Amino acid sequence: MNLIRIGSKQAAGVVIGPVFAILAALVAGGIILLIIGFNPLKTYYELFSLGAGTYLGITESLKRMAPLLIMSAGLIIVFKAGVWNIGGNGQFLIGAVLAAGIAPLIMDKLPIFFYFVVLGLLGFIGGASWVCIPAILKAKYEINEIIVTMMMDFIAVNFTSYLVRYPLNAQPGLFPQTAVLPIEKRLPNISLTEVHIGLIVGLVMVVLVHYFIKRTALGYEFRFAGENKKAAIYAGINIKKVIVLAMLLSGGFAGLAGANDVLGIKGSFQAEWNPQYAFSAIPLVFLARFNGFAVIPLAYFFSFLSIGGEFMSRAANVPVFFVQVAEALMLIFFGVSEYLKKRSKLF
Amino acid sequence: TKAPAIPPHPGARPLKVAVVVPASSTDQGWNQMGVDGLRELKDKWHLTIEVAENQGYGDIKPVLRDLARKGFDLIIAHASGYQTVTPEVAVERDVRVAVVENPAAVRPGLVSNYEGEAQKGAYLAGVLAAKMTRTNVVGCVTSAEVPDWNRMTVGFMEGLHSINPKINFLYNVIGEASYEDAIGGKRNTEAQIAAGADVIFGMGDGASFGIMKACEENRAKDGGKVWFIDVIGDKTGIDRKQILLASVLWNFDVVYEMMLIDIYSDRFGDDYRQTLENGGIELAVYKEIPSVARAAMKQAEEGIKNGRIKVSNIADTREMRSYMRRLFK
Amino acid sequence: MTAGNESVVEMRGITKRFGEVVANDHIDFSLRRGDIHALLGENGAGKTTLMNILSGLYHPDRGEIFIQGRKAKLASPNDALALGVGMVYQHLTLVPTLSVLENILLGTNKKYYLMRKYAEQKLKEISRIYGLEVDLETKIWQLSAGEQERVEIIKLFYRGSDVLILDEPTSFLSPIEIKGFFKVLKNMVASGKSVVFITHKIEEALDISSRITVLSEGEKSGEIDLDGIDIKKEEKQLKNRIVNMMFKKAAFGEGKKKGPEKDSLDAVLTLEGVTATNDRGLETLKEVSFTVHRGEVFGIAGVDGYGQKELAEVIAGQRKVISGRITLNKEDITNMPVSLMNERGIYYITEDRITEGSVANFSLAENAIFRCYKKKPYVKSGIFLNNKAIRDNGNKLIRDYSIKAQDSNDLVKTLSGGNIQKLILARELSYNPSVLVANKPTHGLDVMTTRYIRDEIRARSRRGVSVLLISTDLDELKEVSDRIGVMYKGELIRVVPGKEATKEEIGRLMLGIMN
Amino acid sequence: MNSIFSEPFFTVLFGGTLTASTPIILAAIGEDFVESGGILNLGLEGMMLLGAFTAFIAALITENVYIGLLSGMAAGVVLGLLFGYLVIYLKINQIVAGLGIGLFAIGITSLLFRILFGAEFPVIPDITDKTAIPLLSKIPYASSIFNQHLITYISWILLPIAWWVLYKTSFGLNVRAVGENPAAADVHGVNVYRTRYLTLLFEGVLAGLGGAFLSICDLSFFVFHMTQGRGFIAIAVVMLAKWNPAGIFYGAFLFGICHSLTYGLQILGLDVPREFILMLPYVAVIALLCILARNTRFPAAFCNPYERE
Ligand SMILES: Nc1ncnc2c1ncn2[C@@H]1O[C@H](COP(=O)(O)OP(=O)(O)OP(=O)(O)O)[C@@H](O)[C@H]1O
Ligand SMILES: Nc1ncnc2c1ncn2[C@@H]1O[C@H](COP(=O)(O)OP(=O)(O)OP(=O)(O)O)[C@@H](O)[C@H]1O
Ligand SMILES: [Mg+2]
Ligand SMILES: [Mg+2]
Repeated sequence: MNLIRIGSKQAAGVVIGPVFAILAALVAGGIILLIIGFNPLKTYYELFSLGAGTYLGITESLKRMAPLLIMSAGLIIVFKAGVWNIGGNGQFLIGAVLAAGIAPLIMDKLPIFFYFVVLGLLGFIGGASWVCIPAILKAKYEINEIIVTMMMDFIAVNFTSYLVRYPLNAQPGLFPQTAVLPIEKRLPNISLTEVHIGLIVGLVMVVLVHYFIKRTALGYEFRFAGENKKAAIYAGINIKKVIVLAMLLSGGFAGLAGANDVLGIKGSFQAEWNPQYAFSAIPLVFLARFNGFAVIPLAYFFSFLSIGGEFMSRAANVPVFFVQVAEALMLIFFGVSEYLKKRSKLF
Repeated sequence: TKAPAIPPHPGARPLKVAVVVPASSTDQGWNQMGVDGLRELKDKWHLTIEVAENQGYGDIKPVLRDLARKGFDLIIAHASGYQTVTPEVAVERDVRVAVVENPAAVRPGLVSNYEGEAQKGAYLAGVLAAKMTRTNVVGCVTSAEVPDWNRMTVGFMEGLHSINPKINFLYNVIGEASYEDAIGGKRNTEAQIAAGADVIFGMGDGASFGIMKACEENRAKDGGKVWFIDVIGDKTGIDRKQILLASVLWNFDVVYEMMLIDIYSDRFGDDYRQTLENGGIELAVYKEIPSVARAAMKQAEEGIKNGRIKVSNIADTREMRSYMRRLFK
Repeated sequence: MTAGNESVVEMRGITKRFGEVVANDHIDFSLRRGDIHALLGENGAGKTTLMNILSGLYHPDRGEIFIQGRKAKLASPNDALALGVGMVYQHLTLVPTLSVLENILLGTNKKYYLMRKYAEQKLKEISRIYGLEVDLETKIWQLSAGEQERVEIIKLFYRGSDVLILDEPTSFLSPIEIKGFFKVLKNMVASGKSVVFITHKIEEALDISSRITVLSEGEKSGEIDLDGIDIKKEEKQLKNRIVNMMFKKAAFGEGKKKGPEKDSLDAVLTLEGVTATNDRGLETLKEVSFTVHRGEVFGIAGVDGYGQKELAEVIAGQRKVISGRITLNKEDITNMPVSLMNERGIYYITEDRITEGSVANFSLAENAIFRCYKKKPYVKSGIFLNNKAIRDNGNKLIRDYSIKAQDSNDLVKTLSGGNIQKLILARELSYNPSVLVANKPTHGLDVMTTRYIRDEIRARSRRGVSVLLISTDLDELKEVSDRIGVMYKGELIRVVPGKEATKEEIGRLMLGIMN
Repeated sequence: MNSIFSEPFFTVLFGGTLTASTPIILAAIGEDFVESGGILNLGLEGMMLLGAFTAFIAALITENVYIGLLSGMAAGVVLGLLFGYLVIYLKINQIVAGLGIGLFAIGITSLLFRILFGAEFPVIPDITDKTAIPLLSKIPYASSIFNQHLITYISWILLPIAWWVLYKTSFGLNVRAVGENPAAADVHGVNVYRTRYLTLLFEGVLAGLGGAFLSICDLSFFVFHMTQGRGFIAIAVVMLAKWNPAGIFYGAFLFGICHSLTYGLQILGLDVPREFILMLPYVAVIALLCILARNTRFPAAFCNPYERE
């Protein structure tokens, strides 16, 4: 109980600032809209009413949160340990393709619960396996993990493309993809909602990781190594172990997010599918200052923007590109609010 | 050859139709043609139209559900990548949808399929290319290996082969999903031209502009022009070097209109074809060509129409690749 | 002494707060031309803060600064440098990846391109005049702390500042070097420069300065003008006066009870022909052999950079041994990882408190569980940290060692240099080592804490702890050690009994003079 | 098929490699300075893209390549200074700001392009030409090396200059010091903020030029997000080069040559799934890192904003 209070108190501190950020970004976006000849009020009305004021908007945003939360959980670990895994997109794809490729083979053989657990684990293993090379190169030879994970991303795109075009191609002639899982072999919805249980997995993961980092001896090791490697060595911490473990965990979480999307959303792995959640999750984790609780509302907001923004662009007839501009402005003003918070202790 | 007038249907309200496309609706290619096809029908059918563009190949279910929520009578999911997800939403929300190239998904009243016999148009393009090449090297540059593109590649190869089995056929893929990679398109095309190609068959939305640019900038080995054969759209407006030889046009209004008619007559849920016969597919030739070429094309077109010439319909990459190896050793 | 009356620096009413801590409280400070002005005070008294303000690094909350009689607005160190005020900071400010020459050129090169030739020439001159040698092409990270200190000082000479501020410059220098360094300082003031000299060694202050200012708890507690005072005669009085000024408020935690006298001469730690390389890959430790017995303090003397650090590191498991053998109670512990060394009771106090000894962004409490976070009571059921126990432990160390901090949640980066050093000592001693390797444990500590630590080391040794004590302070070595080994260029050239050896004899040995 | 193994084919592969590596070299030189100064600019891609867009608009209006190039550089500078303001003055997390700037550039260029041109597809009349260097461009196999756009030659000349500036001048020393230990640089009188702003300004010029090269030299039109990840490749190249401008050429060239191989091998009819061919550049970089870049140290202050107190 006490733990939760502390976590949520910190989270509140981190979340109040964004109110400013949202307003500022809306104003800046509004100016752009005016310049290019659109009515900002109408645009924003549509954004909020459709994105947050309709059942559909809320439901879809909640679903979109799941991969962001799961991926963020891994990123909190790896960034805290001072390692830069920016190849989450590739690890996501590998986890997804592994789950999607194996699911049809086992779906009739396992009880549904174990089927999901096995596929989740496979996703995790897939993502983790994709990070093995960068992790070993980093731990053994201090080879820069930023480039290696980035390169592994490109390789993952091509590798998964190969898999679904050749060995895993379920129906030659259709768009290259793995076998489409029947609806009943996908993640069930949380009762009374249309949101699949991936959301709960995401929430649990990010909270667990929060306490893992803050409250466990291993978490202390990770933070220690991330803050000051030399001191960690001095204190007898096995840095290589920390690097490899942190990277494997983060890759695993990215892969789990992939399995989640296959089982919860897509039902299969398609060529050319690359949602690049890592590019949202990375700034999100920084904005949340690695606080698992703060990640949750931020992830919701990001999801709301991408879902509501798309709905809005059609309703208000604003080119959909404006959504990207708005997302960028949000990111930037979230950053600015961090600055103001430090400066004025306003929040 | 356009479709019949609106069937009389008193009291029927104007329909609401939406189209969902993966990239920008102004790409002068697949996406734009898919949207333009609907726009062409707007006035005639008093349609209410909505365009959802730039949807990528991610999760399009939220958009489909939003359109269903808004009460659209028909949602056209205009990308082969949407062909299995969209029917799921059709069932879930009880909304009419149309998908591309997935005839198995057809469900009366709910899901229609449409596809172009583009391989036949591409066959004619292949015949034209074989007749126009001076170097006997013909190139094909594509931005991805997806069913549409694969079909056209196969048709094009067969067309080439029918005229000259000894022709050198070059085939390049720009990259994974590099529909918009204009520079990649340019580089690949330049390399093909350097390898001797003087006719380039280019498939690739935004990337086509790069392919076209390479044809404009470079001379063939004999010092003459490099011809560019485009697909889906019509780029004559930007053809300032006069290298755009022809285009395999896809007129989607043809199939869209069939769907509208069927909605009115409660027969929606069918497999619709764009064919040479109904004008859904045509090879538009923009330049003066020698009469031998014209004759060969005419002969091929007739042959296709009367069934004497069979054009293979191959959508799968692996199959297409092995066929390519067999055809041009 | 050529102390004039004209003051080159006047600081009036300087006040500086960090959150709730008042680091400087209405301090007046003046420096006369040609003076060496010593600044003394206990750890955390506010010396560094005051001088950081003078060097333009910090901005005072209140107060005025006059330089050469003119009111100065110091927005950055650059402004102060432009007015002729240069500083060597307590925690050295060199760029580790750059060479010595590049570090010297940094900020001093006036042309667009780097004037290497010119600088080399000028530096040769400086080395000749002041007797400070250093290889210009070596990278900073390859140098020992003492050598780095030298680079900073050379740089200050190179720049030619009129006012030099030196924040504890002697803590890494050996007595011989200090002597030379003082000669240099005297030369400088003779040529009209002025120096502020921060130190914890009252003897040094009396030896060289013409004025002394003492700070305590952020306030100025006194100023002594030494002009016209016969220091030899009044040394004892002066010392007492200064100590009283320094600690007018502070009180140090009670020293530990002395244990029984040592009983036996069992060999505990033995090195046989140990050879190791430094970070540059050079063999800086050559065939070193010795034995430390139970309850013995084995001192190591030597000019900084002659292998003492590597020696400490190989024993502590921080550095690999190339050849040779290290045994602990007859067990071979050569190249054992740090954690296993710790299990066997070997603990190590590093000389590098900032980058190795502490984590700046961790709280004091988190810094205090470096090697024991996996042990009870800091961890519950082997997994979860016990925050209460961790905090309590931090607070206990704060109390026992009089660490100047609000509480154990304070981040270490807000502590003064000496207080960080105290924290590291407190932490390593709290593990109850059976073998303690201490590299310059008292550097940067005020006199009272230094006293306490030396007593503590003696006390522990009486209770059977074996200590390897590395220091550049010969008084410390003589006072605490049972035997003193002298290192010269990586070799242990002589071992002398601690009590009998004279400082002169050790000093000669440190220069490699064997007879 | 033998006719393919001809001199022109390899020449074009080679020439194409050089052309393709030009914008990467330019952006990488800029990023080299920025990273040496302790900042990671993930918005590099956005700078290039905005440069490409602005240069395109300016060139379309004026039909003058130089005005186009200058406008591209100016746009890069504006975005560079904006990024600088965010990360240097406001001290916003650099990853967040960089991704934000990149996303902003993608969004705003697409948005404006759509608003300005709708479904039109404007093309600039030919305003650039390749410049063949006399004599050199006549050498067989090398002809295409010396028949490039002027900007390509400039990018080559910039490499040694960048090396010289970084290692032999006060500014370069300041940059390296600021990236390694800004506190030390500060107390020695180096203006940390100004130095970092300057690196970003410099990067803005080069990245903007690189982007402009894409839209008005290599092509003559603008397509949505036409940089296609080249900014990220440039960042990888800088790390591969271990922040030494001399290494940038090799890194960019390696990428270029591997990309050329991806299409060269396809034309030569290499019979493996093309996915494996397309992986080549990335696999090559990892392999090279294993050989060349062990124990790479980042500038110690990498990604850390500098604050004095
Ligand atoms: N950046 C900072 N933030 C918060 N508190 C600080 C900061 N710097 C110094 N302090 C506090 O100000 C006080 C004075 O510190 P200062 O470094 O001036 O002491 P000092 O006299 O130099 O001590 P020492 O002899 O240990 O070096 C200390 O209590 C210290 O904790
Ligand atoms: N500031 C630096 N600049 C350049 N290279 C460095 C720097 N610091 C360390 N290195 C390189 O990294 C290597 C590892 O450095 P580190 O100080 O962690 O290990 P070490 O001192 O050799 O070993 P130990 O952990 O036993 O002290 C060094 O040997 C050196 O080659
Ligand atoms: Mg101090
Ligand atoms: Mg070391």
